[in-house]
Parts: sequence; structure tokens; C-alpha cells
Amino acid sequence: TEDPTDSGSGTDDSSETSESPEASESPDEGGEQEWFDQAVYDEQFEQRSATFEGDPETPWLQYIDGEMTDTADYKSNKAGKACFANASISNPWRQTGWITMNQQLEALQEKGVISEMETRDAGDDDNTQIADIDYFISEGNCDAFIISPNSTAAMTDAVERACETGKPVVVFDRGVETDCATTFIHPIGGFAWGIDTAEFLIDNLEEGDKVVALRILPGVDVLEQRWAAAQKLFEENGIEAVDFFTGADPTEIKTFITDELNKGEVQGVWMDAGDGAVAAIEAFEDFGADLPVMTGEDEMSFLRKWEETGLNGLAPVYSNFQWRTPLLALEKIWAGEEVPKEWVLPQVPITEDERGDYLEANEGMPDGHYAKFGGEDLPGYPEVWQERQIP
Amino acid sequence: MSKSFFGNTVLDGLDLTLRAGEVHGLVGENGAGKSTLMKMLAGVYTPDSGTIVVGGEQVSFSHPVQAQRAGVSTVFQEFNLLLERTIAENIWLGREPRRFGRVGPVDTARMRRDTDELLAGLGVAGLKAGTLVRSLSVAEQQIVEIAKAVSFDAKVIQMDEPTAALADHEVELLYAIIRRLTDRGVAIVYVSHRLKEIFDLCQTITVLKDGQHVATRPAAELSEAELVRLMVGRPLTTYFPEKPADVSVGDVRLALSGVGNGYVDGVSLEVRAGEIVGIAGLQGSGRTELLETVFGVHPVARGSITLDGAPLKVGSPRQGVRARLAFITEDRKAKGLALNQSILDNALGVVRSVFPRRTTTARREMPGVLSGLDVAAASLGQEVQFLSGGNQQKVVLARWLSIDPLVVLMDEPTRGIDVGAKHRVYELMRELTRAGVAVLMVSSELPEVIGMSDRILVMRDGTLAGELSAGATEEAVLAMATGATSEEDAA
Amino acid sequence: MAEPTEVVRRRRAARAKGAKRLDSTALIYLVLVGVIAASVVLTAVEGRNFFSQGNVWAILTAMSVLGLIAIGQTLVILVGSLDLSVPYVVSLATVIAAGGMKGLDGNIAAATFNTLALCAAIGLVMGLLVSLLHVHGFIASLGIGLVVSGYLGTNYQGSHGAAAPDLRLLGRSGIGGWIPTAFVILLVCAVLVTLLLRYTRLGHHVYAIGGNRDVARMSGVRTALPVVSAHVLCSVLAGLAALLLLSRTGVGSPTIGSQGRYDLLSIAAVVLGGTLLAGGKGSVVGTIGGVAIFAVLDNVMGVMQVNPFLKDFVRGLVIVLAVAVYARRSVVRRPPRFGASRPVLHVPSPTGPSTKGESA
Amino acid sequence: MSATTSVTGSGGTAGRTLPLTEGSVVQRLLRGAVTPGGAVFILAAILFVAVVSANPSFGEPPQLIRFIGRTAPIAIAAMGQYYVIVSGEFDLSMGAVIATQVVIAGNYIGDDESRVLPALALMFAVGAVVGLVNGLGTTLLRVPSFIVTLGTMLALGGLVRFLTGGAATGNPVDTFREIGRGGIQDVPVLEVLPYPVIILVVIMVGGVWLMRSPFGRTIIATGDNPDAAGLAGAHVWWVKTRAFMLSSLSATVAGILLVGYAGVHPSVGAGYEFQAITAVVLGGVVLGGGRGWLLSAAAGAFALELLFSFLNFQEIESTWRPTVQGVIIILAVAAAGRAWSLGRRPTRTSPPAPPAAPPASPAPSPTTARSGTETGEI
Ligand SMILES: Nc1ncnc2c1ncn2[C@@H]1O[C@H](COP(=O)(O)OP(=O)(O)OP(=O)(O)O)[C@@H](O)[C@H]1O
Ligand SMILES: Nc1ncnc2c1ncn2[C@@H]1O[C@H](COP(=O)(O)OP(=O)(O)OP(=O)(O)O)[C@@H](O)[C@H]1O
Ligand SMILES: [Mg+2]
Ligand SMILES: [Mg+2]
Repeated sequence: TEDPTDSGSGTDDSSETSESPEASESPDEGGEQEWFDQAVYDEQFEQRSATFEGDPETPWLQYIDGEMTDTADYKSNKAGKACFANASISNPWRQTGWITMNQQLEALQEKGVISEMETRDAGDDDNTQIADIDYFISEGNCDAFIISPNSTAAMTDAVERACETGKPVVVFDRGVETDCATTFIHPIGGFAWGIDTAEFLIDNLEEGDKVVALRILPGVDVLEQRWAAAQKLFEENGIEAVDFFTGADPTEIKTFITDELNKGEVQGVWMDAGDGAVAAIEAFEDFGADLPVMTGEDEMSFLRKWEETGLNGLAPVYSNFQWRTPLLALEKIWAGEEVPKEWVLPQVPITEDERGDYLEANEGMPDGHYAKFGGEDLPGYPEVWQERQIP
Repeated sequence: MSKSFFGNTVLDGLDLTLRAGEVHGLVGENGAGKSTLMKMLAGVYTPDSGTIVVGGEQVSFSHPVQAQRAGVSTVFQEFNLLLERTIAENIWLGREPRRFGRVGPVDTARMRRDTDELLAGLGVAGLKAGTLVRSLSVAEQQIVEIAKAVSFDAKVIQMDEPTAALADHEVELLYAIIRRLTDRGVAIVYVSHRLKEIFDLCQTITVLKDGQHVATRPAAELSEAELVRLMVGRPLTTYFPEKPADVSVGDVRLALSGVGNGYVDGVSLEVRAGEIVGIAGLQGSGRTELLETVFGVHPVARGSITLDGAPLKVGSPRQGVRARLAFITEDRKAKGLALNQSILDNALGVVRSVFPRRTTTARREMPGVLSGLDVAAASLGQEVQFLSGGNQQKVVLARWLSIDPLVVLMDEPTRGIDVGAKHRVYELMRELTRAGVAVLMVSSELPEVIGMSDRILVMRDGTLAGELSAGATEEAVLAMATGATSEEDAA
Repeated sequence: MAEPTEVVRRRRAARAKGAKRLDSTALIYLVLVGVIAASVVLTAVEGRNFFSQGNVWAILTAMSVLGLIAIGQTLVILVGSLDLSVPYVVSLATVIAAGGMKGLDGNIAAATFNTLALCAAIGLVMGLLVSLLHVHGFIASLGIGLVVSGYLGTNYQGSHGAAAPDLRLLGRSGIGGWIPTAFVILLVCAVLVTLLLRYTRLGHHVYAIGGNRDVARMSGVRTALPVVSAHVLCSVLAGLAALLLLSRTGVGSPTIGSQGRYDLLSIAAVVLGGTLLAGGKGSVVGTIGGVAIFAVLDNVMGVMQVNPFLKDFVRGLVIVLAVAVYARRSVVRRPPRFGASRPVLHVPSPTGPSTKGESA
Repeated sequence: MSATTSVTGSGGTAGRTLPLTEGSVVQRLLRGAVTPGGAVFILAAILFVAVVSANPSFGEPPQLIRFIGRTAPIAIAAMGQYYVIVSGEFDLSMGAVIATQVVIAGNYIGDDESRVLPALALMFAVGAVVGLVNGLGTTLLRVPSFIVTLGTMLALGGLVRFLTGGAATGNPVDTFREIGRGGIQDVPVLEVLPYPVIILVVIMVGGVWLMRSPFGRTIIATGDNPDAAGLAGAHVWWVKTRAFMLSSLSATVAGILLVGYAGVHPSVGAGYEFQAITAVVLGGVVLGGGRGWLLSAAAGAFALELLFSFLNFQEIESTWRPTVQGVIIILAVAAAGRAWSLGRRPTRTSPPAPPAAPPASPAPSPTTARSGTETGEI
């Protein structure tokens, strides 16, 4: 039996969603959902090459110039209490981010910006997260809310209720269908990922070649957007692509690829998240087939396997360092500095040339660690990440 | 009427006529088809051919309820009660009275009232409608079953071995109930292996053999010997095998002194090698628990047990088996057999779980043992659930023979099995004594206790009431069991 | 006839004495009180008030959805079956309801009706599989759950439709800011199902079939009807729970049921509530107690910011230990005749039976 | 067995010696095939033919042996689950055990070649302890196994993720992974003989031997009627506990193979318990205990995997997979319904059996044989 929750937990960064509020899927009546949205696609296409404000050394503070929120009203001199309603820490991507966030918290507590952070973890459940937010509103004595929504539409009302308290509300990762939040922090998004990866495969494959697309589970907006973009590009460029939902289970991945290889040659592998990429490569090895051209993610397991096998690959990134940004945003907000209304963080794939640097920089990190976690300057580096100390 | 299961004809062209107010005995060996006949009358099975006429009207039942509506109620061989529900809920199950006509809520008050009335009408006092059936004794449960059957306003009530689980004195209660029913004009079909009851109760007796109708006679015209001849097809002169001359009672095998726990108290007794000691007593007098205590099911809190002079410490049945005690339970189906397993697997059950290393030998010898016991089956691979009661009991016996027991504890060894099989069991008991085994037997059938035992112990209320010698009368045993004084003894 | 019954009466009287024990429902609420007491202390250590308005609201809210599902699960377990399909039924119900409402109040009635009818149909199929084809409830519901999940996975990608504004309002409303409407709905359902179990034939037959199917059948109970009804009601209650979820989330979601792990948690809550997993014994009142234990436990762990992984560990431990407490007790033992609990009442020597058995 | 012999000898009534089984080998095979436990082999064969006709290259020995290799973990898990189910219980903790073993392999072995053997010992010890806890919880605490193992599933899963911060460090050394990934190279016809296949065969042989041993028969008897087994001297608690231990140990082996096959990943093993139960049920093993064959459980696992491969080759959208799986298990169990007894009735009973037996001589039924019973009397 596949349990969508379980598989969700296994997955990586299924969490993303960049979907900006306006772009949210139009609730169409019944039937299949159309994930492709030309306007958002075009916007993200542009954002890939946009110039980011701020210091490239601290990408978690960079943003694309746009509408800013005035936060003068929130200015305060004493350390405030942050309340964090987290969706879950059920996959390596979220775990890595959660560790980074806690170290960032430590730094800010030392600086006297934040007095404490109370966290409630919804365990991947919308209903629980709504209750968590309501609890914070009524019982938390919160000076600010940080929300990492478990899902887009469902959390909208709860986020609005948080906004109604008049306290700053920071939403990150997935969005909600309201723009009441003080700032909404996220990397560029799913279409950008889809474009980066599909273009790479198209450049490295011939027309008519076959690509196996390994997807985690249906229905998660950003994962769907990644595929929507890639699928469109594959179609336009004559690449034959078959997609499977694997639940990120390496056993399933191997089975699917083996069965595909049994049917005929496969030249490329596309993944909507890098988790399980290693299993995909191993399936080719075990079958004795030529290694494919493939895209994974900046998870260490893929980078290492990529280097080891020397295959032709690309590691798209769903910037894990975004977990730092919400707390830093609070620092700015309480300092009365303006913050972007929609804080778009850079999202740059790791290419073969850069791979060595990232491997070196992250030596000793566990396989489930993400290369662009961006916590090198935080207290506790590197042990806390190496040992995966989760509070 | 005929009925066959999977090409196996178990009832063939049978006629049966019941008159109002009559108790009609139905006898026959195990597997003769008595229960099958009843189940057809009760609507559990549909006859392959034949008709049923009730009160001049031809009926056909495809469900027990149709039979009940037509006035035919049945007390089945297996208990049909829900342990977690109350007496009232059990009796009115399936036709709970409702308030406000057809759609209203269940009228629990009326259910309780009606139950009390019903029980009172049967002359039963002391059972409360709201009591959980789980907390009732077997006899009480049997009464509830009968009350349930009566509650249908039945014209015919069938009882399939209603006394199998009752002690003799409780049978009296049943007799009284049956008399009340016949006075009301109810016809009773009464199945029992206890011939005495048949003669006590029945006006007419029908004998079945191998699914065939053998005879229907007024009870008055039949003698017990004659009846047995009809059942088995030839006369049976001595019922209990003679005590063989070559058996000498040896040293004390099993000795209990002052044994007590939550169920029994201050029990002291001895069983010698080659001796059969019978334990009589009323239902609930703690006989089963005494055997269970010896076997290690219940811990011994006070007193001590010795086996062949050495202290015996058994904390579990397993240790009991290791000490080479054998325990034949009173409830074959629930506690004796794994019904879905084969004859061979069941027969080897004990050796396998306690002396696994001896399995190979036992497996080699088992077919001989089983055929020595005349187990009738197609093959040893057959599942025991398809055997008749007598054959099942033989399988149970075979499994205990395989450990070469020193002491055999038998609880109701012949409950619900026919005369032929009974006889084989008795023979086996004698053979065991010849081999120097000590036999401790609990039985609710007084003739059996009296006929087989070298000595008779009587239990009352969890304690030993006394000991009687082999020749004791049933009256003496009963008096001791009930604690009644001698002037109350009816001659 | 008087004499033999005398004996019977004596035994009855004797037995009633020793059997005075806490019944299992009382025990569950005792455990609940214990858990609450511990929670009050732990919450206070965190500098919070367990009985504050927001906390009570949070606990009662947390109870509502699982509670409704657990009531349905109680029915199914009582009748001797099991329902592992609830998460998928819940998910399906939210997308169907939200799809039907399309965010308009005017559609509420129709969408609600359609949703519950669909749930009932699913329950019907399951019930028929269990009762007529004799498929074990575990397998029937697992299979149906898989069928539905395949349908959801194929046809619904992501959130779908929108709840009507009135429904969303209901999700937020409550009595005096203390008791959410959802909880009131739960209580109403609990009372209704309790009445159903106590005062309808159907209810009696549910217990009967769970206790012993053959006995029930022999007694003229149409075994199919209660089994099917239990499954239908369970699925409908799951549909109702889905509507509550929808009132909170505002959109249908094809995974919301699995997110809540309602299958295993509801079964655990039912068993925690003292219902026999094998059926035939138990009550909705107990189940609500079981659900409350879970809710309070989750609440206090939330307040204490327990590591989410550790939460699962604690949940697992509590399920086993709590059930162990009364699983051991509910094992039937004959009341001991001797020893500590020996009945004090001892009726004077009974008279023997009026007629003695004649010797053969 | 002196008493026995003397007893039966002196009875002098020895009836005919019953045959061990009824009918010829072929008849028995046919009878076995109509039971649910036998039918699953036929189902697997049909599915195999279907898969091969959908994709002939699947039938080539090298591909086939790889398929067997990759199905080995679930087949082994199914056989482990079988012990528990046939003893009348459930084991929902399998997935959590597999996940635990995977994490142990990843975190404890790491790159350290010398830790492979200690790690194996540790993993088996952990597996045994989990089984012990499940077994004791079920038997001594008397909590239904469904609940105990559900509790273990939550507790173990939570504890492991808590201790490891949610994910393992990385894959263990290749020597360890070879167990599940490698094989004997250059085998004629097959090209490669994967180790999992060898392990599977060993476990099957061992399992069949176990089920024929006294212990194995006692497990089944215990599942059939625990009270009777207890009174026959079996220590029921220990028999069942060992069944749970066998289950957890099987999960451990499956975990070891999966670490090799799939690598360390938090979702390895997710849902394995239900997959294994499905396979066991598909194999005709009766939930509730007392009936079913070990190899049928393994065959159930193969049937399931063949079905999935068939769906892949038919290019059916993978989202429909659960639906097909659901329909199949319901159908299988509905068909199995009461078919079990069919092949094991006292008389010839393969369903279309000729009901021709003349009524007067009902086959070798107890009644006809009874005549011998009374000969000893008088
Ligand atoms: N459901 C069944 N399927 C197959 N055979 C059956 C079934 N029920 C009864 N039989 C067979 O029919 C025959 C008659 O059984 P029945 O139960 O009527 O005997 P009985 O006279 O009541 O015996 P007992 O005295 O042991 O109760 C037996 O050989 C039994 O094995
Ligand atoms: N202390 C007691 N007071 C009243 N009834 C009791 C008591 N103990 C046991 N009983 C009841 O008596 C019934 C039979 O008990 P037990 O098995 O000890 O009797 P027994 O003499 O072995 O009878 P049987 O002839 O059935 O073997 C049981 O239903 C039990 O509930
Ligand atoms: Mg009978
Ligand atoms: Mg007894």
C-alpha cells in the first residue's frame, strides 16, 4: 500500500511551492488539474536570470527587487518571541533546514533580537497546522508568526487569522492564497526547476531519446509545476518522456527503471526531487546499461554518486538556505527595516564544474544533507549538521 | 427426509411423527444423524428431499427463524448464547420488543419483565434478566437456552443433548421444565446419549443408525438392552468392561495433601498405580478445577502434590506433561483439538510441543495407535472437524497415549459420545491400569463413575466431601454430593 | 422445583459478591483523568494554563475529527469487522464536497448530500463484501481503501474546489469561545450512536453479531443488515468528519485523510476506549474517552514542544501500555471460590433435589 | 511408548490401519491446487505468462533471475508475516523494523569495513528484541497484536528517527551492500546469480523445514486453537513470541537485502507490513490463524510483484496501481472465502466431483467404518 503521507515524508523537498499567491491554481471544477500556467512560467523563466539585490555571499538575504512592506509599526527594542508553525520535519530537506533555522535562532538570541521561539510541528497534517496557528494566536503570547504551510489553499484562512492579530507574519516555502503576510519567502519556484532541468537534458540528448521521469507523488503544487514545465519542454523538443510516481522509495525507483530498461533503452532520467537519485543510477549499473544523462538535486547522496560515476548530470537546487531567512526577516522587521512583500531567493543549479567545490565544502556531512544549506557561518557549524542534532 | 453433505449421505429416507405433549426420544450412535435431522427441522439445513408438516400444514424452512415462527424451536448441541450480553438480550435476540409499534425503540423494560415472567413460568427462580450470560454456570446457561426456545411459543421444542453439560441433579431441574412444557401441550424431541434419561422422559423412542431409520417404539415396549441392540445393531450385555483380574493395584502414584487455591480447598487424595479413582460431584463443585490444578493450569497455593513419592511442582500444563501427566479435557472442541488440523497433527500435538525429539518415533507409531483405537476416518490427513464426537475423543486419547503417561486425568471422558465409543474408552481405561497407569476420572454420569471406579471421591463446593467404595449406590453418591441428609434420600 | 433452583440461586448470590469491579469505561475515564492531571502539571511547568480558553478549544477541536471517525470505527469493530479505508474515504469526501460546493452557499445542501451518499455507497460495498462474500473486514477495507486511493491519485492532483462560506463559518464557530461547534457535532453523533446501540434492534444486533455471528444468525438476526449498516454508518461518519475538515481547511484535498493517519489512530482510539478488537463488547462513551486521551496527550506534547519523532514514540508506548492495563483485566476468570475474595454470604445448607435419579 | 503399545496390543480390536493420506500424488496435488494456498501458484503462473507475453525479454533467464532477486525481500517479509498470521496474530511493525535496520546499516557501518559483521549481529539482535517485545506484549500483557505491533511501529519508527535526526548518514560500505545487490557472476544461462535469490532459497528451504518440524506444527496448532495447544503442553506465549521473532528477523533480512538493493533511505520499508499481509492473504493464508502454507505466502508476494510489472508493461498509469491491487486482493480473498475446506473434506470433493456415490455406500465416512468399533464388545 502506498500511503501518501509516508511517501511524502520520505521525500525530499517536496515542500516547496513557490507558487505565488496570485498564481495559485484556479479551482477548476472537477476533472484534471492543469498545472501549467504560462504567466507564472514566463515570470520564473525571467527570474532565473534576474539580478538579485544584496550580497551574493549571503544568498539567503538576496531578493529580487519589487514591492516592499513597510514595517515601521513593528519596530521594537526588546527581544521578541517568535512562534513557528512548521508543517513537518519528515524529510531530509526539511530536517536540514530545521537544523539551520535553529542555529540561526541561536545566533539571533545571542544578539538579543529574539527572546525565544516556540515551535509546533503539524506532522504533515493540514488540520493540525490550522489548530497550531490558532493555538499560537490565543495562547502563544507571540510577537511574530512564522509559518511554513503544509499546503497552500488549506492554510489560507489560518494565516489570515494570524495576520488579523496585527503581529508580523512571515510565510516561507509554500505560499498561501492571501497576501496579508508581512513577507512571503521562497526560492524562484517549480517552473524554474523544470526549465533548468529540461533544458539541460534537451541539450545533452538527441531528439527521439527516451527520458524516464521519476516523480514522487501527485498533487503537490511545486512538484507538479516542475514536471509541467519539463514536460512542456520535452514535448516541444521531441524527447520521449514517461513519468512514474515512486513515493521516493528507492525500491520502487529501481523497479520502474529496471522494467523500463527491460522494454528498451533509456537515455535520460529526470527527477522532480533528488531523493532516490542514487537508486536510479544504481538501477542502470545493476542492469548493465549505459548511465543516463540525468538531473538530481543538491542532496549530498546525489552529488557523491554523480562524482563517483562521472555521469553527465545537473543538480537543480531548491534553496535550502531559505530556512534561515524567516528569522533574519524578523530581525529586519523588528528593526523597522522594510522587507520585500514577496521575497524571492536565488535558486541556482549546481553544475558539474561547481560540484567539486560543494563536495569539498560539505565533506563529512551525511547523505541527506543539502549542499546549499547556507549555514557555514552559524554557530555549531559543522558538527550540528554532521550529527543532525534536531532539537 | 434425506440429507447428504458432499455426496456423503448422512440421512436417508427418514420419517418422524410427533404428537402434542409427547417427549420423543431420538437415539443413535455418534454420527447417526440425530443432530443433522434436528438441524433440518430447525431450518439450519434444507433437506435434499422430503417434507415437514406442522399442525397439518406443509412447511419448508430455509432459516432457523422460519422454523421458530412455525413453532419449532431448538436447543442446539453447541451453546448458542452471547457471553457479553444479558439474559434478556439473549432470549429476545432477533425479535426485541419495541415501543410504539414497528419502528420504535427497543423496549428494554419490557424485555426484562418478559424474561422474568418466562423464567418464573419455567419454575426458575434466581436468574435475573439483566445478568451477563458470561457470569452464568453451564447449567444456568442451559436454562437460558431452554427459556429462549420456549419464548417462541413453540409447539415443538427440540433439545440436542441438553444434559451433556449438566450434573445429574441439575438434570432434575430440566426434567421439571420439560414436564411443565409437555403439560402445556408442547412436543419435545429429545436427543441424549444417556439412556436413563431417555427412559425417564420419553413416551416414544426413535432409533437412528447410519442415517437410517431403525425403529420407532413406545418407550414402555423397550428395555434398555433392547434399545442398545437397536442402536448398535446387536445386543450389548455388559456395559462396563469387567475389571481384569491381572491388574494389581500398586504403590501410590499421585498423592495430594491439603491442596488448595482459589478454586479448591484442602483436597487430600491418593491414586495408586493401576487404579481408577472416580470423582463425582455437582456441576460447579470444582471437579474440573481440581484436575486442572493437578495438571498445572491453576497454581497450587496450599498443600502439596507428590508423584511416585517425589514432590511434584507444576506451574503450567507444560510442566504437567513433562511430569507425564495426561489431561483429557471436558470440552473437546474448545480445549482439546485444533479442528482445522489433520488427525495425525492433532494426535502428535503433545509430543511435538513438549518432547519434540521424540516426534519421529511417535509419528511412526501413531497410525498403529489410532487404528488400535478404531478411529474411523478416510485417512490420517483428514481434518478432525469432520470426525464425529467419538472419533474426535479417540484422537485426543491417542495424543496422550503417545507420551506414555503415569497418571491420566480424565474430565468427562465420554461426554457426548455414543455407546460404542464409550465402550472403547472404558476398555482403554482398563488397559491403562493394566500398564500401571493411575487414572483419575471426573464424570457427571453416575453409572459411569460407579461402574468404572475402584474408589469414588465426591466433591462438594470445592472440597472433598468424602470417599465411597466401588459398589456405592447412586443415591449415596448424590447425597454426599449435595450434602443432603439421609432422610431426604428417596428410596 | 423449588429445591434445585435454590442451589442455582445460592451460586448466583455468591458470585455477585466477588465480581464487584470497576467496569472498563470507568477505568478509561480514570486513565483520562490521570492523563489530564499530568498534563495540567506539565502545562503549568511550561508556564501555561491547561484549562485556558484557547487550550480547551484546541483539545476539543483536535477531538472532533478523530472522534467522529472513531465512533464509526467503533460500530464497525463492534460488529466484528474493521475499517482501514477511512483515510481515503475522508479524502474523497473532501474533494467531492468541495468540488460540489464551488465556494457557494447555495450548493451546500446538494454537495453535502452527494458526498454523504457517496460515502454511504462506499460503506455499502464494503459491508456487502464483508457480509455476503465473507471477506475479512481487514482485507475488504484495505482493498477498498486502495481502490479509492488509486482513484484519488489519478483524478485529483492537489487541492480541489472550495468550501462554501457558511461551512467555513461553521468551522470557526463555537459556544462561548470554549466549545467548538465541531465538538458539539461530535457529541450529538456520539449520543445518537449510543442510542442506536442501546435502543434499536439494529444496535442490539450489532453487538450480537460481533459477539458471535453464528449465534446471531441462528437467532434470526439478519446478519447482513447490521454489518452493512455499521460499514455504511462508519463511512458516512467519515464523510461527516471530512466536512468538518473541509470547514476548517476550505478546500478539498486528496491526501487530507492520510495526513491524519485516521485509520490506525481511530482503531487505536477505539481499543484504547475499551472496545474489544474482536467485537461484541464496547461503547461509544469509551471511544470518546480514548480519543480524549489521545487529544490531551498530543496537546501536552505540543505545549512542551516535544520532538515530533519522540511524539510518535510516546503515542506508541501509551497505546500499548494503556490497553495492557485493561486487556489484562478483561480476561475472564472464574471468580475464585476460596481465598481473599471468598464470598462471605453463605446460604445455609441447600436442600437436595426433590426427585433423586433412579439407579439404573 | 510401552504403555501405548501394550494398550493397543491388548485391545485386540485393531481396526484397519489408516493411510497417511488419501489418494494418489496427482490427486493430492489437484486437491491442493484447488485450495487457496495452491491457487496462488496458479495465479502467479498466469501472471507470469501475461507479463512475458507483454514483454518477452522479461522471460529471458538473466532478467527473470534479477526479477526473483528483487522480489526476494518482499517474499521473505511475507514469509515472516506468515508465521505470525498463521499463529493467529498480526505484525504491523515490519516496516518500522526494516527502516530501523536500514538506519543501523547506514549509521553504524558507514565506511568501516570491519564493522560489517558486528553490524549484522547487532541487526539480528535488534530484530529479535523487537519480535520479543511484540510477542510478550501480545501474550503476557494480552494486548491484541494489532495494537501491540501498531504501538511498536509508532514507537520504533519515532525512536529511530529521533535518535538519528530523521535520516541516516549515508550508504554503508559496498561489501555490505553486496549482500543485497551483488551475486555470483558468470553463471551459465543466468549470467549472474544474485545473492538475494540464494538467500531467498535458503530461507524457503529453512522455512519449509521449520514448518514441518514439531515447532512449525505447533505454531499452526496454536493459531488454530490456543487453548487446546496450551493444554497439550505447548507454551503458547513462547510459541507465539517466537513467531513474532521470526517475523522481525525476516524483516531484518529483508532490511539487509534492501540496504543493498535500494540503499539507505528513510522511506525504505514504508508500507512493507501491509504489502506483506497482502501477499500472505493472497497466498490463501487465513487471517485468524491455523490455516495456510508458508510457500503460498512467498508465492503471494511473487504474484503481487508480477502484477505490478504487468501493469508497468501495459503502460497503465502508476496512479492506478493501488486500485488494481485493491481489487485483486478483494477478489482473491472473496474467492478463497470458504474454499479452504473444499480440498480437505473427508470425501472426494473437488468441486465438480461426481455426486454419484450411491447413497447406501457413502465413501469412507466415519459411519461406515464404525462397524469395526463395536467388535470388542460383548
Ligand atoms: N456440515 C457437515 N459437513 C459434512 N459432514 C457433516 C456435517 N455435519 C454433519 N456431518 C456428518 O454427518 C454425520 C451425522 O452427523 P450428526 O451430527 O447428525 O450426528 P449425531 O447423531 O448428532 O452425532 P453425535 O451424537 O456425535 O452428536 C456425521 O458423520 C458427520 O460427520
Ligand atoms: N465459587 C463459585 N460459586 C458459584 N459457582 C461457581 C464457583 N466457581 C465456579 N462456579 C461455576 O461452576 C461451573 C462449573 O465449575 P467447575 O468446572 O469447577 O465444575 P465441575 O464440577 O468440574 O463441573 P463439570 O461437571 O462441568 O466439570 C462454572 O460455570 C463456574 O462458573
Ligand atoms: Mg449431535
Ligand atoms: Mg467440569
